[in-house]
Amino acid sequence: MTTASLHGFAKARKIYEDRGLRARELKAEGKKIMGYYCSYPPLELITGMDFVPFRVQGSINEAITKADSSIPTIVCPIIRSSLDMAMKGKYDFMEGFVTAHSCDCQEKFCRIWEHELKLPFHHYIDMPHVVRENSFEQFKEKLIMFQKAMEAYTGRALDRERIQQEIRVHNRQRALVRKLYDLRKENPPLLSGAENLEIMIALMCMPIEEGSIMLEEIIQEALSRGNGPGEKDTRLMLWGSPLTETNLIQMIESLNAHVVMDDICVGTRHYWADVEATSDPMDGIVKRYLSEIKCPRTFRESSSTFEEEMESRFGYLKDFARDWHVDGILLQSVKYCDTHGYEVPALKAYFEKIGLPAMYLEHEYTMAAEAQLKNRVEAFLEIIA
Amino acid sequence: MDWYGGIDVGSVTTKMAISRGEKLLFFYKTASGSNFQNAADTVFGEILKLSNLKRSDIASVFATGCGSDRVKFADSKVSDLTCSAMGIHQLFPHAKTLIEIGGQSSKVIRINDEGKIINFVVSEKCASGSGRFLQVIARVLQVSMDEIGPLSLKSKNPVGFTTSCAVFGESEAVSRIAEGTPKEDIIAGVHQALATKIATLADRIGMEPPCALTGGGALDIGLVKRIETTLGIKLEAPEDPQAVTAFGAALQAENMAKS
Amino acid sequence: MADKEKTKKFINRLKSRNIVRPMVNKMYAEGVTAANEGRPLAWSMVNWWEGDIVMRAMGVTPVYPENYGTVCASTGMAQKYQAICDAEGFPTHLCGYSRNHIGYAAEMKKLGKIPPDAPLGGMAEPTFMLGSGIACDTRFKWFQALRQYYDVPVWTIDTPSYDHTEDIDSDIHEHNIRHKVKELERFIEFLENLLGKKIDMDLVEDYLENQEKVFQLWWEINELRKAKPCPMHSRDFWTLMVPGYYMTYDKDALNLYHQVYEEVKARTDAGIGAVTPEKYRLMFAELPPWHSLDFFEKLAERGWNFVVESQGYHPPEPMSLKTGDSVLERLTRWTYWVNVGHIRKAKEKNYPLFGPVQYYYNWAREYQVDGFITHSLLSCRTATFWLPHAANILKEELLVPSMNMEGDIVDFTVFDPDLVLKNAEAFEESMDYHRGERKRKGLEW
Amino acid sequence: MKGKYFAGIDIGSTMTKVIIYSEGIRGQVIGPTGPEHRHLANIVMEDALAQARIPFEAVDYVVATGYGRINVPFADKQITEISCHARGVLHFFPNAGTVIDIGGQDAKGIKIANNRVVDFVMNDKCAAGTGRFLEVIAETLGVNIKDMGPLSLKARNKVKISSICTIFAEQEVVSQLSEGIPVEDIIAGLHEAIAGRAFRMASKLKIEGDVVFTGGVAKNTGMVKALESHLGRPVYICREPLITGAMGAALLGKELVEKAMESGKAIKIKERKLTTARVF
Ligand SMILES: Nc1ncnc2c1ncn2[C@@H]1O[C@H](COP(=O)(O)OP(=O)(O)O)[C@@H](O)[C@H]1O
Ligand SMILES: Nc1ncnc2c1ncn2[C@@H]1O[C@H](COP(=O)(O)OP(=O)(O)O)[C@@H](O)[C@H]1O
Ligand code: SF4
Ligand code: SF4
Ligand code: SF4
Repeated sequence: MTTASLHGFAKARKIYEDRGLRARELKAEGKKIMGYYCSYPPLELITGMDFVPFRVQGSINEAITKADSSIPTIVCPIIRSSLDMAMKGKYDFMEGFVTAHSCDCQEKFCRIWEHELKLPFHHYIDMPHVVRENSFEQFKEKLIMFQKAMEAYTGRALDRERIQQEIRVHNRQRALVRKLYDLRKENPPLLSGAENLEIMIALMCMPIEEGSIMLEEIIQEALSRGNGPGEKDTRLMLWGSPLTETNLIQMIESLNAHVVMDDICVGTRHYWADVEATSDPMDGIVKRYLSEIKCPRTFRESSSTFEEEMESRFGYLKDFARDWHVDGILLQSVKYCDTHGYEVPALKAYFEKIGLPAMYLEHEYTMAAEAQLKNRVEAFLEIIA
Repeated sequence: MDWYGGIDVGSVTTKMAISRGEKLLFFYKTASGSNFQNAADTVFGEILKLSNLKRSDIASVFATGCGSDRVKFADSKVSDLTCSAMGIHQLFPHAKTLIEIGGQSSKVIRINDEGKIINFVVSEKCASGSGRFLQVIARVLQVSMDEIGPLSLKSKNPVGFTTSCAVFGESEAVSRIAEGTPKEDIIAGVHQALATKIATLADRIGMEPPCALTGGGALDIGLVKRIETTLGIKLEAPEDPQAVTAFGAALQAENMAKS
Repeated sequence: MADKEKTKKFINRLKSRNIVRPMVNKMYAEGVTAANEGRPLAWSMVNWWEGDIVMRAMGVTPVYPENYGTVCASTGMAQKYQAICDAEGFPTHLCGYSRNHIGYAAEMKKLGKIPPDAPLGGMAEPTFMLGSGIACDTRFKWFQALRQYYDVPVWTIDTPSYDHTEDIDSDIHEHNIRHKVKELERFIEFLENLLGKKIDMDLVEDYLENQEKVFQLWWEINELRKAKPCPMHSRDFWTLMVPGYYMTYDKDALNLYHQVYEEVKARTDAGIGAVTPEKYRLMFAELPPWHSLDFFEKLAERGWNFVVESQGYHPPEPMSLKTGDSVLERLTRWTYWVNVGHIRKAKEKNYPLFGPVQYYYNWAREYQVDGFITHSLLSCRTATFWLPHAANILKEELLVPSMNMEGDIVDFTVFDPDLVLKNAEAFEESMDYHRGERKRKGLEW
Repeated sequence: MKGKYFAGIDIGSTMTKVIIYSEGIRGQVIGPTGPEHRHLANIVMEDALAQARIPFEAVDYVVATGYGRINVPFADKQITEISCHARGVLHFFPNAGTVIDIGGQDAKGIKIANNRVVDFVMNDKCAAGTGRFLEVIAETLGVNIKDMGPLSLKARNKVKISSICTIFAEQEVVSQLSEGIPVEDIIAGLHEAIAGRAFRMASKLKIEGDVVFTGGVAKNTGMVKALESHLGRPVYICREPLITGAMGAALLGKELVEKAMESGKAIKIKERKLTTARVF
């Protein structure tokens, strides 16, 4: 079956269920697929070179069998799973793969990926950890390197106008995503958290403009359908490491709660910020990716007081919570993620200060633990009630 | 006086082999039970009876396995990994990989043309990666170890275990029985869980066929078949898969005497 | 720590290593004194010298919580501090050093003073904290998290994660150096604002000159270890690395390495090894089990000599600096060279390139090792990440086998010496086998 | 709320507990959960009703908790054991700040402030450190689980249990026995190991206020002592530490009904029929 006849929710569902489906179709049509990891490789440059970006993810349903011979088991399980799936040929439609230095695990795993898979094109984008004037310059230089590498590979040049045009295309999708998120400000929300995640994941596995059309269809459907998610007592926001499946949210929503907002990189982190129009479009891209994406991987200077620092690091979460009428925050992370792990006590303290209940849930990226996780979430909901 | 002994005191079974001219001539095993020393004395006594040999006929005895410290009569202690490799090489000179499933751990060993170890991995310290898991389940299902293999082969729908702990696996099995799940499906589920763990070990080390299987786990046809399908290769098990390590110890005793 | 019983010693330790102990004590005592006298004290991540020298020149005394982690691990205090860190709500899989230090900091905060039972007199409350972008995310997230207890400024000197084929002549290398120089300039600005005084660049240069001499000597010492038998065991390396890591500005460090050099040279000339007989030459990756170092005696008993180890602790290879470089450029080139030096080395020697695991490859050949011992750590992803990959490469390319031992830098309960010893015997067989294979394939050793 | 009856039923992995409450405990039954008993929740309930001398129809509200809570068809509401334990503990010890609960399948810590749960931790993946661990070993040692505590108090040199795995620890214990090490020293060593784990886990909550130890394992005096020595302070134990969960369930049911009555809202209850529970 092809995706051509599918629209809206149904299309998102189909692609969510078979992530490579659209990519394989496109490849058969002669398009080039560029895999990327995380939310940091600038998609504007990738689509500008006529690649279809495809977000590589792990799968909680696949037992890891191959990757353990190349990377240890005490690292991020999502990364282990991603490499494992690649080694088993699940991503064989990709022509290239690009990663950025979002976290150390990514910096390291991409080199192993390169060694093990040897795709025709491979690029790693070095990225500063801090946000200072000279880091912007540094990052810009690295993005230009990335652009040049793609140009050398394809033999085609990417000009300013094209980048500007791509920025508009991506910003349009970002605006649509924000509109989609608005649907969950309602009570009851017009969209479940699980549906939302399904759509986000599907979006990252298909061409941008096609995704925007799908988003428009979905927004229409959601506004007109009568059978959205019903009333529930608690509205939760989810923070943390990426989710590659909807199972966690589904489990939460099988209880008396909605997930109405998120701060994860297959959600708001990926889509929230626009690229500003700048005379050199690369400057806008540099700024967005280095400083506008709110992810704990970035160190923001902290010569102010700790209180002020917390506000500048986490203030946006307070705004999210207010606008989406959130009753509690679920901080979740896969085990072995340092980036998110160090953040937990400070976040808990911050939410305590602003009077929002928060709980930390650490999981091992396996379906097997669901019953225990559910018990914890239930207890948390009782604490909120 | 050119008889040599090897004794392998395992967590579950104590085995003894007698060799001569690098051939496995006699083998005897008994449950290790709670007293390794007694078990060792018993196998030694029994194997002498079996072979019609006197103690003084045995030039030397090498001990191996987790209880080797307790073997008073041993002339030397050797590593069980080395013994297993040596033993299997003598029996199956063509084997390049050895999978050993014992009571306390599972091991995968890569061996060269001379029976020397090229590389090895051992499962982590959790009963869910060893043959003990099967014993625990067999006990709650009230089937004997001899029965579980054939039973497992009958299964059409192996149960997927939601826990990775052997102890909780036990209670999970109990619930399944109460639900009316057939025993064979439960056993096949445990076999599959173990086979997956072993496949990961094998992969980590870069397994190469032909591959031999030893240890008590090799007696379990259900487990053998699951590992075979998971790895996609045929496994060869010697007639007495538990004898291999003890035989390897005897071979080492022979070698030592010769050198 | 786990191993207190008096065992016979099989490693022939260097006499000159005894000079180090008082130096380490001095380092910690200085920190406490500085704080007592109201002079600036920094809690600093290992920054591969660039920040250290700048801080010293500004009159700041740095103390190093990572090193304190090893101290607490070897004195047995780490367990207590880690438990406190867990109680503070930090996940248990985080870096053992950081858990130790966060626990320590929380305890100090609670008591309002240095905990009386703190090893080596403890670390006093800092004026600021210096994080680093080198090596792992932990090393800036950790200090960021610590602001919860000590609301002092945190600065992070960032570093490019070097390109794994980066050559010293390439544009990107020069670009990265320029970026790093800017990072240092910004750090100096930060210090000048914080401390209200100007930096004395002549002093920086003096320190740098001392450092360059330290590097040279310390590097030569390690070169001597290529001799067969190897005259200096990893245990001595781990003791001796402290001054070369934390005190390169100091004349005492230079004196130390002079004496060590003499001793090692004398041994080499006389053909004396650190382990006799030297049956196997081993390479150790990466961070050692600080709590159970005596364990290496048991391996030495079997004739295992550890001849090279812990890349991150080694001094950079000598390099020819660019003429016309400013002091800061020189400084930063050294720091950066630690990462990229081995790539240049491989190119010079016509070795194949293996990116992130190049140094293991180079060393395995140069030190002619028989085996590669990987120490996979429960709590440090950075030092563990490359181990399986490196082991695969060494085995495929150089026919050097490896054995993994599970453990941790701080938590000794995950380390099982008996199991390692049991497997050691089997590993010897593997090493013997590969020796033959290497010969057959025409490798040098 | 005179004359009103509230039932709490706690189906644990090992034990099923029922409380009938009406201005005091009117019925209290503890029965094994065991595989064959799992669908007998209704029978335990019947026993409790008989004790209270009321028909099931007289019960105003039934709350189920524990691992098997979803499998109680006649319960009006399910609440997690975390909330129920905390509520039950507060009933007996109003000053409780921290609860350490070690049951058959898991160990947990609950932190209470202002009469509410504010945080909790639990460990559950591995049987090491749970009541199940003790049961397995008791069986191996041929000692009744009830005697473990008193026996361990006689220990002179508690042994060190090196294996963290229940199954391997069992083997370790067997070989220690065969070496002639006294049973009490072995048991004391086990208690030490489990108490250490529980203490480290509970420390995550920053232990404050009175510490109450609940769950079946709290019946074991040896464990109580071992835990106290880790905590460096006494712990409080209910006369019947098994029932705090069921007690809390009954009380939470009572509060729900009271609240509904205050606000004039109707409260949904199930038909009062003691159907057999589905197994789980
Ligand atoms: N007759 C049998 N049929 C099937 N499996 C068996 C049989 N005997 C032993 N096993 C399996 O072998 C395991 C013990 O293997 P063994 O090699 O004796 O261990 P060890 O060397 O640790 O004593 C048991 O845990 C069980 O799973
Ligand atoms: N009388 C007793 N003495 C000592 N320990 C006991 C006693 N009764 C039960 N236990 C312990 O309590 C555990 C069961 O505790 P419980 O809180 O009922 O668990 P669950 O809620 O999972 O059923 C058993 O595993 C056993 O270790
Ligand atoms: S979950 Fe954490 S460790 Fe994994 S890729 Fe994301 S930031 Fe990195
Ligand atoms: S490299 Fe490892 S030990 Fe060092 S700070 Fe990072 S995580 Fe900790
Ligand atoms: S999970 Fe179970 S089988 Fe594994 S170590 Fe723990 S108790 Fe043992």
